[in-house]
Amino acid sequence: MTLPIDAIQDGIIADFGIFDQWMEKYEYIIDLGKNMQPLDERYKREENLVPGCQSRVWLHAELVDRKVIFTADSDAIITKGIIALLLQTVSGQPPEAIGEAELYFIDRIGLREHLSPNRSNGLVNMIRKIKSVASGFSAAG
Amino acid sequence: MTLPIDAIQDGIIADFGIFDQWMEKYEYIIDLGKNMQPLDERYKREENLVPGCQSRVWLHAELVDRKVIFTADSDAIITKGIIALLLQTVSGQPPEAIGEAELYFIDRIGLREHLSPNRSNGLVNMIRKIKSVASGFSAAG
Amino acid sequence: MIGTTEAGQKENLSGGKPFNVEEVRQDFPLLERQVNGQRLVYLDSGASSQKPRSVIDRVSHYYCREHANIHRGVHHLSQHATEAYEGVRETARRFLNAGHGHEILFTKGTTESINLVASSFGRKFLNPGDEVLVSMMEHHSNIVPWQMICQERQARLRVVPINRAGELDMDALESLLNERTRLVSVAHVSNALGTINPARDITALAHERQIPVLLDGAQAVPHMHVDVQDLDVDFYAFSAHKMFGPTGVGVLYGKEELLDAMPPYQGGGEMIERVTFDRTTFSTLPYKFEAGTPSIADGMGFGAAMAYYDQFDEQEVIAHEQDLLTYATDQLCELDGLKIIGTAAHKAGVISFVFEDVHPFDVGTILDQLGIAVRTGHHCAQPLMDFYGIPGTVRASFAMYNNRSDVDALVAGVRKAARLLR
Amino acid sequence: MIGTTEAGQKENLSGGKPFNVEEVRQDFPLLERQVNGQRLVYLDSGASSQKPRSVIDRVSHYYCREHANIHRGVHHLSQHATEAYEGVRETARRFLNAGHGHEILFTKGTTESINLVASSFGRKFLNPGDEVLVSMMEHHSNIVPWQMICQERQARLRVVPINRAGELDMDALESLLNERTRLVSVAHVSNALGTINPARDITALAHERQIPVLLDGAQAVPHMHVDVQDLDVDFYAFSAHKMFGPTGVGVLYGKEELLDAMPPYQGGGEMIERVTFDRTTFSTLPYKFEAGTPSIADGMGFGAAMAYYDQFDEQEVIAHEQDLLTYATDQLCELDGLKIIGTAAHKAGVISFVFEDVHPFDVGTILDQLGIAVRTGHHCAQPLMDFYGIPGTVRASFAMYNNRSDVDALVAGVRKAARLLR
Ligand SMILES: Cc1ncc(COP(=O)(O)O)c(C=O)c1O
Ligand SMILES: Cc1ncc(COP(=O)(O)O)c(C=O)c1O
Repeated sequence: MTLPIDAIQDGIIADFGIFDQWMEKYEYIIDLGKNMQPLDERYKREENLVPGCQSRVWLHAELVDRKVIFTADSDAIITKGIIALLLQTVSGQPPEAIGEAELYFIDRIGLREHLSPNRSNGLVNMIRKIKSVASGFSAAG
Repeated sequence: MTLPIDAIQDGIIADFGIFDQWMEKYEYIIDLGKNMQPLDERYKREENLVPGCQSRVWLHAELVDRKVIFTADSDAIITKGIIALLLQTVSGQPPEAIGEAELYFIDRIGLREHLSPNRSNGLVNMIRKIKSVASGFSAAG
Repeated sequence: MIGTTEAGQKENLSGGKPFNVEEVRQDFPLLERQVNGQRLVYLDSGASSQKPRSVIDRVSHYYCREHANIHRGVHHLSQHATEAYEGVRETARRFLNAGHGHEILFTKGTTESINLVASSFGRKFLNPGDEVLVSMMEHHSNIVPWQMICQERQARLRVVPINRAGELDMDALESLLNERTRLVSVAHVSNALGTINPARDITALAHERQIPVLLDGAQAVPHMHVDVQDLDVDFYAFSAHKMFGPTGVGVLYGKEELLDAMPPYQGGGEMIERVTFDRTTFSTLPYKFEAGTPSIADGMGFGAAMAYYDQFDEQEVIAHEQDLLTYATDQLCELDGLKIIGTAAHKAGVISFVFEDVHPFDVGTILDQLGIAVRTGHHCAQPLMDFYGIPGTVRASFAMYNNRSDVDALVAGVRKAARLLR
Repeated sequence: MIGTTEAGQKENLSGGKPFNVEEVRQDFPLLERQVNGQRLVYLDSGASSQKPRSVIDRVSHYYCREHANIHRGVHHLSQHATEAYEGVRETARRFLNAGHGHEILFTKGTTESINLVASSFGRKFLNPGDEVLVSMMEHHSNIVPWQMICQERQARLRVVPINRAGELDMDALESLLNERTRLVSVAHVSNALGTINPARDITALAHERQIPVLLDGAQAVPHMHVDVQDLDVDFYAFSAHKMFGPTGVGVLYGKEELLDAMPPYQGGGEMIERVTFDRTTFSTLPYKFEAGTPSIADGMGFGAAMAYYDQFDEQEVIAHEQDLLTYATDQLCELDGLKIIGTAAHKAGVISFVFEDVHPFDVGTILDQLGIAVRTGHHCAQPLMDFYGIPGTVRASFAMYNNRSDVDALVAGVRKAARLLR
């Protein structure tokens, strides 16, 4: 059974609470990135690319048992680590829950700068894409 | 016999020395404008128009006895008064003298603002035209 | 941050701070100046307004503490500057009550905004024989771009006539609208006459025929509340420098579907998605139309200017300006030989006048000696001057910081000038 | 005043004030900042430089004491502002050693300068089958405008190749010049590589065939003495904000005879001689190309920026920057897995590098946490990145206010980033 999105977010926030130095935080994110399951090469397609990222980011989604299973990859390791956190939160959730979720944890764990409208950073577009994929699934289902 | 240009300029500067208020100065200039001989209508031709003035300014020149005789007009009375001063200085002078003259009196009598590169003001173009007419005559003669 | 930049209805922006002109004057450092040994009486805000200290300080603070190039940098300064700059876009969206933030394009000013539409809309939608409609009272910035594109596209520029009071002939406007008309582009408020044109009637008439409308709002935005959704206007152009903001920045509002259909205007560093020598794809709105490093600091100051304007109860500001206009008009009318040019029923910000047998330039020169700054000449509206058969006017233009003593000085100055010049 | 704006030879502008980097740093308020709790190490001047206090103060002072719209007002403030603004044009003329003041056009920046030439020169001189030559190392601002106009005019954009060091292939350039070539447009200094291109050789080759040359000087002007007459270049474009001046203003230098032959670019309030609905005639240079109210305040700050730059002995500034470049290059080269992109024999201002198996974005993120501002990504030069087969680089760019401790911090930071990321 998957926890609700907000419970997962709160868990992540608690995890990050133990870091009092940015270095430790980034080391952790980098580790998450390194340990993330690689995305199957056949999903690294044009239409899975998230636009506007400085690094390339692919996001693939499937609906299994009314849950959205996300897999993703990036050629930048920090981006990949943050994506890992994102997928922890939303992958395996019902599309409606994803559509409604407010992803506050990113700000709260001190990664607010990654949400800047600065287009060099694709996290905002990543979240948009997650939401739009989810709403596509809920409309279809 | 006409005085040299600089002597005339110095005379004008001395004349203006007696005004200690801008009002008196402008009254005098306005009077000069009002009393200026009107330009013969047939000289109010397109090619005699000085470009770039907010008021219209016509300048007509003839070479008589190796002297340049200028006549001019404007529909703005202050412009006309200043032109009257200008013509006192250069009209009746040999073209070479006009070409070489530095017309410092305008600045010295406190009309510097009329020489601003602000294009609403045609005095700069007026002086250019006087110079170019004179150099045309000296090249020809 | 992921800001919600969508809004259905106009939010109430007017801060409701009571308007007090003497307090307002304290905010504008330049008004303390002397000119030619006299107290400055600044009546040339139609050409460009003065700036409150909050705007000036915002620009300095930006350079002292926050400057970096925006949009592509991953470092802190760049991210912060980007957020602040995009925040100004959101402020402008609220200021105009636009539906989306990406319908707000930053330009150099009104002139560039209109050129952008003329060039981009024109190349896409104007074909030989098509027509663009402007009016007799337009500023050159709303004439020449259309002449240039109409010549290039073999289209025709048609002109809505006005009456002697300086009001659009709305019947003529309606009859000029036809199946070849591709765009109507008129001033919201005339810079030379002060006429407030009936914007909503114009968009209604044009939209009945599916014709888009551009409003040149350069002289409207400093004096009234503008709601682009309420006006249902397709394009709206204005300059920050006429509404207490910095020079070098302005806005083009455009409806999303039109902007999306238009090709980019300038090419360069901000407006692309992907560049190869074979094929280049462009960014989405608003970036598609924002090539190159923008006027970042001016943008910050512009944000402060909108905030400054919005703190007051708008009705009080309008009432104050209307009072000045009436007060000045009543007194000027009494002067012998003076004639007001522009006597429309609805006016804002501007009084233009001529004097029998006296050139406007002469009046302006004498007023300047008295420390009174007015504009003289054709006000970049030569066709309008030709219509009235005059070389130009003397124009006094007002902003919220003018008071009745400014008007008194003007009237006394004009009287003195008349005595000297006639 | 009637200024003499003509000049036969370059005047000596270098003020000869001895250059001392620690003193210079005091002039830049932003350099005192902390970022993420660390001393700011600003190595992103290639994107935009910081501003000395004299520039910031000039802008504020202008708004507090001098602001008015320019060029058509008869009143004191307007006259004074006009003189000051035209004075900046004269400063820019001297700065570039242009022959005439009216060969200096004020624009919004490099991007607009290049768009102006592409649009105006292009519509006049480009015909189907004609060619424009750019290089493989161009910034998008010197690619996209040409793609757009070439498409419109059915002309062809051709590309001068470069070698792996990032140097122009001059033989190829020569062989690409032919009787269909109408213009050569290349960077004076590359923003992504730092390469200084042999400008004089390029103009010589092109001029043998009567082909004009545009140099994109955005990255050159902050680092070296530019003399347009000596280079014999036909157009020169740059932005004030990269050379210590405000955002929102830049220059297009153009030779008089070319500018005279070109049609106007934007239409509007400043650039006309006479407007009627039948026929409009345009102003003379430079006004023909300056429609609308310009960025007056930015212009004033730009004047102060040129004055700031010119006070130093230029050779000392160049020597200082070259020292930083060498010092940084030598140390970075020693880092395991690091590869410098751009190893031309002549370089200025920029070091770009990549790391084996590490994305530039990751390096930039870690450096930012350390207070070090660099730029990462494609630097608006995607074709160049494609040439090297990389997604982007990490770019450290220098200005005169950087010192050896900035380089030390960079090297230490990169070392730390590599350790974290690999
Ligand atoms: C009605 C109107 N339109 C356009 C403009 C041009 O504005 P800007 O010079 O700021 O581009 C002005 C400014 O004088 C104006 O009053
Ligand atoms: C070589 C080069 N050309 C053009 C530009 C564009 O300059 P701006 O964004 O100031 O218009 C830049 C700035 O990044 C540049 O480095």
